[in-house]
Amino acid sequence: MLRAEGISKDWKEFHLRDITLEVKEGEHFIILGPSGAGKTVLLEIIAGIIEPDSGRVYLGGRDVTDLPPEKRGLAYVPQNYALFPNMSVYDNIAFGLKVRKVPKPEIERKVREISEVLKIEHLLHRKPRTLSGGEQQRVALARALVVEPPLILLDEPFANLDVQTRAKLLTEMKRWKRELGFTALHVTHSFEEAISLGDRVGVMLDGRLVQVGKVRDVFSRPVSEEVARFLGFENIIEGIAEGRKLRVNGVEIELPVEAKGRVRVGLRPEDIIISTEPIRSSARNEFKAIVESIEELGPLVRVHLSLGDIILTAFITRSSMLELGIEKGKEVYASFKASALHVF
Amino acid sequence: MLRAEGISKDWKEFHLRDITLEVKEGEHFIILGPSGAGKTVLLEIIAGIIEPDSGRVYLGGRDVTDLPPEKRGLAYVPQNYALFPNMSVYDNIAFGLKVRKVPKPEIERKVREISEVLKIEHLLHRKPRTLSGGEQQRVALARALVVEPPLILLDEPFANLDVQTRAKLLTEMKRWKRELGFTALHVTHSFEEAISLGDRVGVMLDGRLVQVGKVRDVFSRPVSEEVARFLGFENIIEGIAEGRKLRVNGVEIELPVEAKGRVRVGLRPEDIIISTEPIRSSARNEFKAIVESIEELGPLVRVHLSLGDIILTAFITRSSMLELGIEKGKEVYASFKASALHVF
Amino acid sequence: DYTLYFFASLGSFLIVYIALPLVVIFAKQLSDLGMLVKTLHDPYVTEALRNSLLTATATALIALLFGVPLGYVLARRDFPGKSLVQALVDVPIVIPHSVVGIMLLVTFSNAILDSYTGIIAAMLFVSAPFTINAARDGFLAVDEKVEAVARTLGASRLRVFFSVSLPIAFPSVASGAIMTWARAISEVGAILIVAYYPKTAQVLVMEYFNNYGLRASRPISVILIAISLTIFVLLR
Amino acid sequence: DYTLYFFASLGSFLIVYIALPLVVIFAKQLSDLGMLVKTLHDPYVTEALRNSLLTATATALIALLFGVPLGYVLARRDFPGKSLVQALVDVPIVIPHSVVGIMLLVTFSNAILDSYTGIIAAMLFVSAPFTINAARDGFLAVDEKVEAVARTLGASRLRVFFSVSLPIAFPSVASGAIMTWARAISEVGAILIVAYYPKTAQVLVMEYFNNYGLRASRPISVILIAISLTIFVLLR
Repeated sequence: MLRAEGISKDWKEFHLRDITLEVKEGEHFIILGPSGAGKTVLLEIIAGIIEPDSGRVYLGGRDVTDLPPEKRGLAYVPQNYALFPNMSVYDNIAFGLKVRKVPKPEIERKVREISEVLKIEHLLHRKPRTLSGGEQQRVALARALVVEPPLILLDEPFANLDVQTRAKLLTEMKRWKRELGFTALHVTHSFEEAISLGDRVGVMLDGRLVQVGKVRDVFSRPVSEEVARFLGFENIIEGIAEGRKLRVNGVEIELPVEAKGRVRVGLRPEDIIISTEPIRSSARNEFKAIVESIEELGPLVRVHLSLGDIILTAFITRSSMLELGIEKGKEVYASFKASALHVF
Repeated sequence: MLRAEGISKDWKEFHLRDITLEVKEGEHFIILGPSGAGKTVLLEIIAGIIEPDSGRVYLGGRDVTDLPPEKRGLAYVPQNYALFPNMSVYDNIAFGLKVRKVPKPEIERKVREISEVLKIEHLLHRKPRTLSGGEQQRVALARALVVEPPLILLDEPFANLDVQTRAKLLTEMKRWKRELGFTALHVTHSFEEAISLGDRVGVMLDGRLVQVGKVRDVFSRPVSEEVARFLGFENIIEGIAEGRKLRVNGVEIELPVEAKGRVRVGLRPEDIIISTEPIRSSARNEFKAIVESIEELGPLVRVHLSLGDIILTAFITRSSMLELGIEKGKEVYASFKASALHVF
Repeated sequence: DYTLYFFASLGSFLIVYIALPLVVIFAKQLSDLGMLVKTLHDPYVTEALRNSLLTATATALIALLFGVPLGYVLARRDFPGKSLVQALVDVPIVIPHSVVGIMLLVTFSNAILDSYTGIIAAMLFVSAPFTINAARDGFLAVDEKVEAVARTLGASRLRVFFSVSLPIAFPSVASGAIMTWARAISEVGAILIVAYYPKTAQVLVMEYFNNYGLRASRPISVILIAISLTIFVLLR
Repeated sequence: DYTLYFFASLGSFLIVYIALPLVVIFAKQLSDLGMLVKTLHDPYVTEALRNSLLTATATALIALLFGVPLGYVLARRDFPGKSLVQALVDVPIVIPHSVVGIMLLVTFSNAILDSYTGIIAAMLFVSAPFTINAARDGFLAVDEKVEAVARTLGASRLRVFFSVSLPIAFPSVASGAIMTWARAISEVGAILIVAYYPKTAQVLVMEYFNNYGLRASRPISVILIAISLTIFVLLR
């Protein structure tokens, strides 16, 4: 369906580097990455809005790299939906059909049909600015889908919605996909969208596509340290392994598997338990540590601990912080199970 | 030192309601509340920048309600620091002394002194816009403290700093307090600042000061449901208690203490454990629940669960969400210890 | 707050200085309605008013035709020399009006002397910047994503311009055109040099003043003020 | 992208239309340097230039004195009728220049007729809005927290104005004053009516044109353009 080959682009602060990906007919392909990874730039290159510095875009086998957006026939739903503020919802949806010179009764029929599927029949006479975020998103999707594009490009389609609307639209999106059977390339920073919608996922970091695969595969087997970090292994510890022991600057850590030589292990901050008294338990790695700094993230607190030369990041809840009286300089115990370690 | 009596004010979207508080000589008093609670408006009323609709402000026993700011002699450090962009750091700090017609050599001496304490001697010739956030904060404090005010008003002094700078300045603030011995009224939304700096804390919600006391007392004994919610008890369940059982719409919850009649209990989202299989354990309340919606908060995920008519909010980490495959509509088990319940 | 009151009283001098002449001229004319009626029946006056309205309108239309595309290009594209072009657009505001007339005559000589073309040439030079700048600001405020989406839906850039960009920027473009119209009809100095004939109302005011004195020129002034203020209120 | 090229070629008409007369008048004068030198020694011309520069400068100073406090009040206070005041400030832009002269004469009659006062009165009416609006925008951009902090440190509002607000807003106020100066020296229509004498350079351009033709008025024009463009470049 879509094939992008070796796309590179420097654009403002974004730098895409040699991106190659393929989206198959009927697939929902998710590009997952933090904001600033260059996801939107990639979508706009595929849509034809931005020209790549190098690389080719193929659509159904045809090289479309040099075609302007209006000749590609892809549908694009940007993050802010970009509805036409000067037109009614009906005219927004009908726009692509009018441009294609579809006869009027046919336009009328198609707009009605898609509006029924997306449940926006009652909004057709309204102006976009009077719509809620969720309604705008539905209209933007209708406008894109009504022209029956071979591929629809979705840029963070759920990012501007409140929790309830988001949850509802995520579920409905699955139904629409069944009913309308479109192919989608969907970029997002949300793990939730990747899990609920993605057939395959590509992890994009710093302008490079670093891992592509089935959603669960990617999450359980990150190919590199940076993917692991992105997926939540904030602590990467490097040391010399010998059997089930890892030695790091005099500290000895128990590993879940046998290893030998220089290895790196990943550890999620939420798998570290902080206590003021040592917890005696044979199954745990336990170390004395000093609180270096504290960072409040809403209900969660990120605590940076120093174990000699090793700096560990741990999450605790704000209430635990209060109860344990954790503040900068305090001595605490940090413990984690050997099984929480991920050896690369 | 400072007494505010029955302050009320409607100002833009903020509504202060009958606020009474007292700050004692040498005390560091923290007003803790979410953004939008009206904390800044209260500070500006005390500083004399905004007039209250009703209520009086006393400073050292003298009624200053009708005095303009320049006659009150308080020092104010707003959240953005508000350094004078047209003056050097030296002139910024010297401003209050020049206005007071302090002789030049005396000004010079005092500016040097305070700059030494705050470690900004090397910045004195610089313009404010060339300073980092942490440096700006120090200059703003120096400018306020150099006039030796009876009381210094601090508005979210650490909110615009990065984690490292913040941690460093928090520690230094304690030293400055010891060396300079000032009295401070400090508003913030940060629990961390309240714990590390506050002698006493007042919780401000929706324009009202709802609880005042020593920091640890307030955190461990919230006086009302709304304070409890603010302090992290997101789940408040109402039911009929009988001994150690609480009955809520047919669901039976085990309580940590005996109670009778209609009671409400609070439960922190992080104390709810979600699992896909039941965890057999006599010490826990365990219920089947349906996932209603999911809200990603960075590394943490807030999950809304329905247990029949009861909606519970639970926190799990993003990695647990991935591992358990939690998505909207999934059936899971929610469990929590009786001891995690706080009976009001 | 004494400082603010002091400032307000200083500032009110200018407010009064602007408002007073407006009030006085209307008030004096009210006590001399006969002259106003007479003036409205003076064929010289009606002819001159017609000339003023026609030339100002023609100027605004020409400014729209060329200024709107220019504003669009300035809003959408970076090119070498862009800042020079931007500066050039604002130059007419600072050049003395009589000098504008001389410049135009030196450049176009008899092609514009004493003709409608000349009046419009003078008006266009001093007033086109309003349309260009307003159009540019209007197009800058149009979300480029909206244009991009319209193109992915199959519309060419020209079609997107007419069906999306221009309708969205319309209020800004329209207010720029009205300002151009108002600035055009307010011009005297350049027109005096380039085209004393055909007579425009703003030049006729001066001629009546020179030939018949203040009382004769006042009614035409009142009519022109009324027209200008109506346009101004429309604009707000 | 053909549409943009098409738009650019349409738009370049206006750019050329503004740039061409500037280039042509300088080019023609270069081939007639003798006349330029002669003009610079013409006592009428130097006297008129002196008058123009002096009156425009006086106008800018008066506009500063009254316009800056007004701008501050408009930026800091809400009061009933504020929007009317704001509108009034912009009215002079839309009134025909000859009509401005008539209005001022009707209101102040002999007090301003044919005097320096009259020139300044006409200039002030048409150019004060630039200072007022620029000062208002400048003060709006001054963080009120900064003023509030200065007051808590013991400074009165007046002292805060002079030691904090005005220095911060200075670039904006200064550019407003320069625009006022440029607009003042560009005025012709109103001055022709209110004060033909004492002769200003922009009026002299017109007189030389009427009496001696284009060649005689061109050198003064070139000098005035040079002054205006210098000011304009300073402003950017």
